[in-house]
Amino acid sequence: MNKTFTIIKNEKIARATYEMKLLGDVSDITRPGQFVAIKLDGYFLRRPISVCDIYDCSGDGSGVLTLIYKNIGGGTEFMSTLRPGVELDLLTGLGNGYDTKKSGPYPLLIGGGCGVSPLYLLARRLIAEGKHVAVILGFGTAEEVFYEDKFREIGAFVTVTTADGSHGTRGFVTDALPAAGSYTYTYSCGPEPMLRAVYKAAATSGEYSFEERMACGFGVCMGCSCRTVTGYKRICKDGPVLEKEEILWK
Amino acid sequence: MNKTFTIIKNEKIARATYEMKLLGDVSDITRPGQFVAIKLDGYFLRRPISVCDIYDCSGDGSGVLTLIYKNIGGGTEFMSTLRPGVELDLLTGLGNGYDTKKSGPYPLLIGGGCGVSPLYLLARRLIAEGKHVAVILGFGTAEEVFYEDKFREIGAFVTVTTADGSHGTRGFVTDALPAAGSYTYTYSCGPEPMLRAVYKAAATSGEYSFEERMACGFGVCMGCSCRTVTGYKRICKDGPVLEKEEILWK
Amino acid sequence: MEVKRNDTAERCDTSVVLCGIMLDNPVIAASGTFGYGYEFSQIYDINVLGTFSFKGTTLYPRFGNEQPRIAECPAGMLNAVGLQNPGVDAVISRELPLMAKYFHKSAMANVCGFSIEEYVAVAEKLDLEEQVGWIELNISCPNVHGGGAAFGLDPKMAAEVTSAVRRAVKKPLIVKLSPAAADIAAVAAAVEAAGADAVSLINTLPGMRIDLRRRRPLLANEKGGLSGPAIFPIALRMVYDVYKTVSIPIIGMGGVSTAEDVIEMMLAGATAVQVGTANLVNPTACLDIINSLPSVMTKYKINKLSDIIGGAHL
Amino acid sequence: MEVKRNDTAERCDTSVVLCGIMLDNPVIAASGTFGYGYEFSQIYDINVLGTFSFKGTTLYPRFGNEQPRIAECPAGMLNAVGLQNPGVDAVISRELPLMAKYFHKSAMANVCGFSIEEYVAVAEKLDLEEQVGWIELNISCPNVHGGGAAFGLDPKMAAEVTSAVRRAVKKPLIVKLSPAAADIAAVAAAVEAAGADAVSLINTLPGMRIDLRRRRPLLANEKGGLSGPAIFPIALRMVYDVYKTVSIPIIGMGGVSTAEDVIEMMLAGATAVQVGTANLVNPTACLDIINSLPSVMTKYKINKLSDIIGGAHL
Ligand SMILES: Cc1cc2nc3c(=O)[nH]c(=O)nc-3n(C[C@H](O)[C@H](O)[C@H](O)COP(=O)(O)OP(=O)(O)OC[C@H]3O[C@@H](n4cnc5c(N)ncnc54)[C@H](O)[C@@H]3O)c2cc1C
Ligand SMILES: Cc1cc2nc3c(=O)[nH]c(=O)nc-3n(C[C@H](O)[C@H](O)[C@H](O)COP(=O)(O)OP(=O)(O)OC[C@H]3O[C@@H](n4cnc5c(N)ncnc54)[C@H](O)[C@@H]3O)c2cc1C
Ligand SMILES: Cc1cc2nc3c(=O)[nH]c(=O)nc-3n(C[C@H](O)[C@H](O)[C@H](O)COP(=O)(O)O)c2cc1C
Ligand SMILES: Cc1cc2nc3c(=O)[nH]c(=O)nc-3n(C[C@H](O)[C@H](O)[C@H](O)COP(=O)(O)O)c2cc1C
Ligand code: FES
Ligand code: FES
Repeated sequence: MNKTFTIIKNEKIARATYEMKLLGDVSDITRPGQFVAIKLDGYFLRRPISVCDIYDCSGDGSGVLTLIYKNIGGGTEFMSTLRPGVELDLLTGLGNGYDTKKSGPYPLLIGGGCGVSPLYLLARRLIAEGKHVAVILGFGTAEEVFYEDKFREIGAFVTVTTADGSHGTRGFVTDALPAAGSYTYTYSCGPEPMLRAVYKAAATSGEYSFEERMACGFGVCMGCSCRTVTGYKRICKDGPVLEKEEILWK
Repeated sequence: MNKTFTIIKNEKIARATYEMKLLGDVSDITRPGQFVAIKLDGYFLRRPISVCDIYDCSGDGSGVLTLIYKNIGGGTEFMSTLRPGVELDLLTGLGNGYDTKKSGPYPLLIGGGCGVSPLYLLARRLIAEGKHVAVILGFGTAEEVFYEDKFREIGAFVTVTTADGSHGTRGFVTDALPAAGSYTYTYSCGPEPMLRAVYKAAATSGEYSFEERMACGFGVCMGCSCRTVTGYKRICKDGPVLEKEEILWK
Repeated sequence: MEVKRNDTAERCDTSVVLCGIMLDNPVIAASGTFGYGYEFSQIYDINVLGTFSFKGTTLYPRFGNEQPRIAECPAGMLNAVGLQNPGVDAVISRELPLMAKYFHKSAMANVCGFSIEEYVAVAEKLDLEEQVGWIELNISCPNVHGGGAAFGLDPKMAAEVTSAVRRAVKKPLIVKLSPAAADIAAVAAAVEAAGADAVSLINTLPGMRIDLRRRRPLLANEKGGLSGPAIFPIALRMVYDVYKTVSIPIIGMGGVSTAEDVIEMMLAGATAVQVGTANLVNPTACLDIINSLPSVMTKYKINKLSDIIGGAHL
Repeated sequence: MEVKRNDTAERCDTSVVLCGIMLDNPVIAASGTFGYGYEFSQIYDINVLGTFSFKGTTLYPRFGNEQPRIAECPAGMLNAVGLQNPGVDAVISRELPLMAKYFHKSAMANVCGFSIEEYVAVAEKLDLEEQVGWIELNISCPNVHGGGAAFGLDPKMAAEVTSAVRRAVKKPLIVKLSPAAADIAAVAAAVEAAGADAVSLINTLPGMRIDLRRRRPLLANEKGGLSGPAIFPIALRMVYDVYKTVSIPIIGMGGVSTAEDVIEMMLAGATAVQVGTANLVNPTACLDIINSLPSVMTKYKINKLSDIIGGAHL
């Protein structure tokens, strides 16, 4: 799982938001919702970032990995300065990821901020499986919106919300729920307050992706453990995706 | 003195020995025998390296700085991997340097290993002042020899010694002293055992360049202080060059 | 004799003997950073290790502290995991049988407790397990009956828990010392006198970070334990001091990340070395260290690693 | 009141008051890393500093330890300079008049000694100097009359030297604590009771490196003091603990290198902050920190820096 990737693209796509494409061995990435952990020069701990998309270039596992990250601190700021050609050391294929089998025919995907990122590969996979995918993408303001068109291109039914109403529906993702039509399952990723709101508002069962500060990222240090209905779970290994029924809010 | 330089060349010129050329503001470097202190990513303390040569490109201080360094540990090994275009943060113009005014008409320059490096700019300056310069360059074996021809090209009278006799005179630099003819002053740089031997064997007064482990490199931490006949001296600020008469061997 | 030693010495002998058990090499994965070895065994064959110390075990299951438990630091990290573990019975019934499938050497059982009775109870149970080669007593835990100060801070309390466990177990007993002690060498001497077969050091150093946005301690537990390369010079100094004080073997740890660090620790006085945090940021850290030991030994002209133990002392 | 404060508050007020003296900002260059300011004054105008603490002064001139005195560490360094200084009389006759030419604020006099008498003698002399604003008592020095242990390790010894100096000087007395104490907060409380006007912490942590080639301790003095970012989480934790214990101001230090670090230290409880090792690797470290304070304050919504002192405590 310890792999060297080469940056092929690293560009700003929205306010403080960057899309990075890397070339390397993506064979360990088996499910949407998994993440990678990036070693950055000068930073001790690896940075966990969700897989936004993978594109398999050959039969041998080598492919393009797409990440979307928000510049929120030293490490992500440093990432945003890296140029194509730079090599990065990644742990790949981390976490359980979403289970597309549970979706039913009409899955609803709800993402907020960078939490939109892992929903892209999830939507692609669900659509490939013949599901009718609706997505609600929530942002603070118009300048933060990304991937709206990309979700449309693959055939998802897209609603965008912004808190200030500068683009799409004004309000939070849950404000777009009534207009989302009926759905068979909910997949969600985003900041914890959003997850809580979705948890309350969503009509169906579903899967929710969580974040915790991590040391190892592969399940050995217990740094990321959270309580759930079914006992403790390591967010990095048994998560980041939890089923709605097992969530125990802090 | 805190300056950004860009590497324009970094190549192996002898066994474990590299020549690095950098472009930047060399205006603080006023004397041969001074040194720079290089910040390297991942290494906490700066690495002190002697100025081998400077070439002023314009009237505004910008020029080419030549360094020669031996790969002896993590920092120098990392340096040897850096490619042209990489920027380095240097403190420049550190140390007192050699005083060419004291040389008399026939200075003798004696260097061992990397200690040969600062003698190059010294020789150039002395020759420019009309002095007749003889140099003795000591190495372990033929594969370690560097700059022999470069000293000849500028008009120095060159003797090379190797400990194993694989090139030039067999033995140590002091074994070449008898054949060096008469000289008016001695300038020396090299490992401490060599400096001691030269100190004993040299017929004249002279200047000797020392090394100590340094923290600041500019005289504020007292990390590099040594006892001398005239009181303590900070090797980084009051040195690295000491006059023969003030040296107190440990 | 001299000649005979040179004749029979293998080139690069990395083996060391720890309390009567031979280790192929001195590299031991540290408790709390290696789980029960399972995740690592999917990355490399963990039988290359000297051995490993599994996660600290308490009498009852513990969830540990609330989130966040991890904070980044320059050249290191803080953890406030709070000894999360399933409790000794689940370790014995579930983890050890699983471990036996992929690790075929004796493992080290890291034992924690909040009273002398708890230490004894946990150690007694683990002492009977075949996979357990050594008992490693983590005396950095607070003594709830002794005012809440950690056992490891005070030579007397450290000696008490050591001799109680000593009486209860047959296997070699290693006592793991806390660097927060005023005089770690005094604690080492006390546990040696109380019957410890070896000491391991250091556990993490108490540290803290503050979240500038929330203006509150970053960790839910406020403070955490500092580990990683940042503490290496402190750990090395303590190993050096303890070596001058005790004659039982020392297991050195604290920031060890390279084969050079292993050699530096051994020169300071360590018979074996534990590697903790390095495993977290580089999953193959132990493997990489073990693989590079021979070439680094050659570089520093070491034929037999056990020859250099304490070599930096005059 | 609230309204009035908001009205008059300047945007980004960096000033703090330290024992009755107002500092333009809380950034103080630390003793031993700034000489007498001379070298730095050739790089930038050092009057931008809150102030600086000059090199530790003893009664008689000291050469200090043999070479080598410096060793590199991950995110830090060891020094074993050994208090090299020209002695108090030369400091007064030579260094202070020179200093007055380029530094126009009150400076902090770092005072060292190997007996209570020496501390008193040095402090008494420096107390009379106009350029000296504060006396900073470095109690990490070994007490040669008290068995060689450092004064700062023991609350009683620390209190003794503090009250002796307190009686001898008029200027504000800052006692600089050693992190090697078993309980630094207890030492802080003891020196507060003995009359200290402030405490500064932390001094360096005892550490060591071994030279793999020579197989000997790298430093001539065997051990040295660890400083730099590596010790920041430890220093921060100690400042936090001491803030809970004393009510005199705290000067926080240990690895501070950025404006963010300054704010973190202040949230932990520091009224001002010292910057040491950062000056050595980046000669403009203090200047850079001071220049970036306003923008970092804005980022974290701080108008008046002194408002956040101890802000991380509930
Ligand atoms: C499973 C998972 C997937 C993620 N996917 C994405 C993604 O696709 N895009 C994206 O922009 N962000 C994602 N994050 C959050 C991302 O990891 C943090 O924003 C990033 O680590 C911040 O690093 P920094 O150095 O910029 O910030 P700093 O605050 O300086 O980081 C300091 C430390 O805190 C940790 N940290 C800070 N914020 C978080 C956080 N929210 N979650 C976990 N650790 C944190 C850092 O990793 C580091 O160890 C994900 C987090 C997790 C756990
Ligand atoms: C004034 C001066 C001029 C120098 N000029 C040259 C030169 O022109 N070419 C050259 O090859 N070398 C020169 N050196 C030596 C050079 O500084 C060291 O070889 C280099 O710092 C080693 O770094 P490292 O990380 O490779 O080795 P490591 O041993 O890993 O370094 C560890 C620490 O020790 C210090 N250190 C190790 N060896 C020395 C040494 N001999 N002197 C001072 N500090 C040391 C390093 O700077 C670092 O802080 C000079 C040293 C001084 C003091
Ligand atoms: C996440 C984490 C969990 C730890 N858990 C334990 C533990 O359960 N028992 C124990 O004795 N030490 C524990 N430690 C301490 C390590 O075993 C080791 O003593 C310390 O981290 C110093 O070594 P290092 O710098 O190589 O990590 C833990 C350390 C970390 C980082
Ligand atoms: C080279 C050096 C010399 C020092 N000399 C002194 C001194 O004379 N007196 C003193 O109280 N502290 C001295 N210190 C300690 C520093 O003032 C400071 O307490 C310590 O280094 C931690 O801060 P830092 O990590 O910012 O350097 C010295 C530190 C260094 C690195
Ligand atoms: S981060 Fe280590 S177990 Fe999850
Ligand atoms: S290295 Fe700091 S005074 Fe010379």
